[in-house]
Amino acid sequence: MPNTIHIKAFGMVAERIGATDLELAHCLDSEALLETLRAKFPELTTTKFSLAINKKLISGNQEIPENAEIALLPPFSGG
Amino acid sequence: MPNTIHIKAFGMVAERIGATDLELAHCLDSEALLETLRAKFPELTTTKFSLAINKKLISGNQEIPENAEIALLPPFSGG
Amino acid sequence: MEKERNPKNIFVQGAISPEAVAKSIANHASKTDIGGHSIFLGQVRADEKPEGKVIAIDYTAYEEMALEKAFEIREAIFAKYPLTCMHIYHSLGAVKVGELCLVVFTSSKHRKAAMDACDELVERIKAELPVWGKEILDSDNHVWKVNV
Amino acid sequence: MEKERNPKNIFVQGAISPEAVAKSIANHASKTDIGGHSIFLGQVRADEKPEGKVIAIDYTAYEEMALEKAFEIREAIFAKYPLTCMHIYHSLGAVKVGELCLVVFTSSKHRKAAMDACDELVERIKAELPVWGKEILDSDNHVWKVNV
Repeated sequence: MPNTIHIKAFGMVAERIGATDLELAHCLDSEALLETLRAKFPELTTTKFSLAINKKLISGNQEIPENAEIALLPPFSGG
Repeated sequence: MPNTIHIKAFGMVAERIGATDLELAHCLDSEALLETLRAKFPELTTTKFSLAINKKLISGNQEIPENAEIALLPPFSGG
Repeated sequence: MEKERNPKNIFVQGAISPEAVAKSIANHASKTDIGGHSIFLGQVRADEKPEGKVIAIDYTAYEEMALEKAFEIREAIFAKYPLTCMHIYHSLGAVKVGELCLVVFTSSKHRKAAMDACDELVERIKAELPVWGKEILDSDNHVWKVNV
Repeated sequence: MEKERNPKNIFVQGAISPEAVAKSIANHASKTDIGGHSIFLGQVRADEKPEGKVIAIDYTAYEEMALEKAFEIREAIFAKYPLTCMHIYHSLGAVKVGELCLVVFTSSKHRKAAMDACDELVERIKAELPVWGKEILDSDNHVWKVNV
């Protein structure tokens, strides 16, 4: 599916949206994706998380490549 | 022997003077003791060491109590 | 030498045993240029939360990203400090109170490099690896661990 | 609790085994207020000297004074850092290259106290304990170890 974004959710984010894997229609950039996500999962508006595109944390708005692997990452708490 | 000083030597000092335990006639203070030691063991004039009286390192000249336990301590190298 | 230049797995299933740490120590006896090892061990604490007492932490990770990041951190620390060896082990899944969930192990000729590198590694691992701890409580509730 | 307030022996005859370290780690599993352990291990290095290569270090100490001093250091570190436990082991006699001669082990609720206390303990032990290392060389000579 070329027009699909693959999304992985972790920790508290996965718990709140009730899923660890999602497929969404492609969004041009991370801002658009966040808007889509918040519309679909209102609970995310009160959840702190970062976005990773293809395993790299992003800051600011960033374009989303075709077939990107997106991850929704709540604050890390390893160790 | 009330007029005796008990001396323990360690590490390189013990090696240079060829003994780990000595008895010397009582000296009033540490300066006098060092003079006596250097006269008896000229090799100590070129050996770096500190004095401990009753298991406490001393700095400067210090009186030597009766029956004190004196130790000749080269620079520490534990660990 | 042990300066592996490829991502290596740092994750172990469940708690890390003291015996595994001993084995890792013993493996360094043949490296006779080592003068000091610095080891940090993370242990699961029975914290009291308003919702109950912690009895275990259940760890999950974004494994592929965590391994890439761990490799990046590893390379940076090797470039910064003159280390002989570096080992990182982190638990996944449930680790009970009193058990070990993290091992960071650095070795060098002189102690200072091993100690400083170990400290910096622990800080970076906690701040930068996508790993999450779910604190399981005795009340059947859970809370999400927060690193400070 | 383990905050012993009497001088305790820190000396062990010969090398310290990795298994002894593992046992010490395992003994802390029941202390569920511990969140982090910091361990420093000193290992005998095969240094090249002008007179030959080091094959072992033979340690001697002014034991009574060293134990008094270790106790003083221990008390000062317990007063300075919020530690749960502190353990110090130092070898006496011959320790071969690749073997362990020093273990400093601190535990606390949060990692920072354990790490800082461990670093400071190692520095103070090396600077302040009346212990001497005679480096035995493969040439049948020896040189006296110098701490830097």
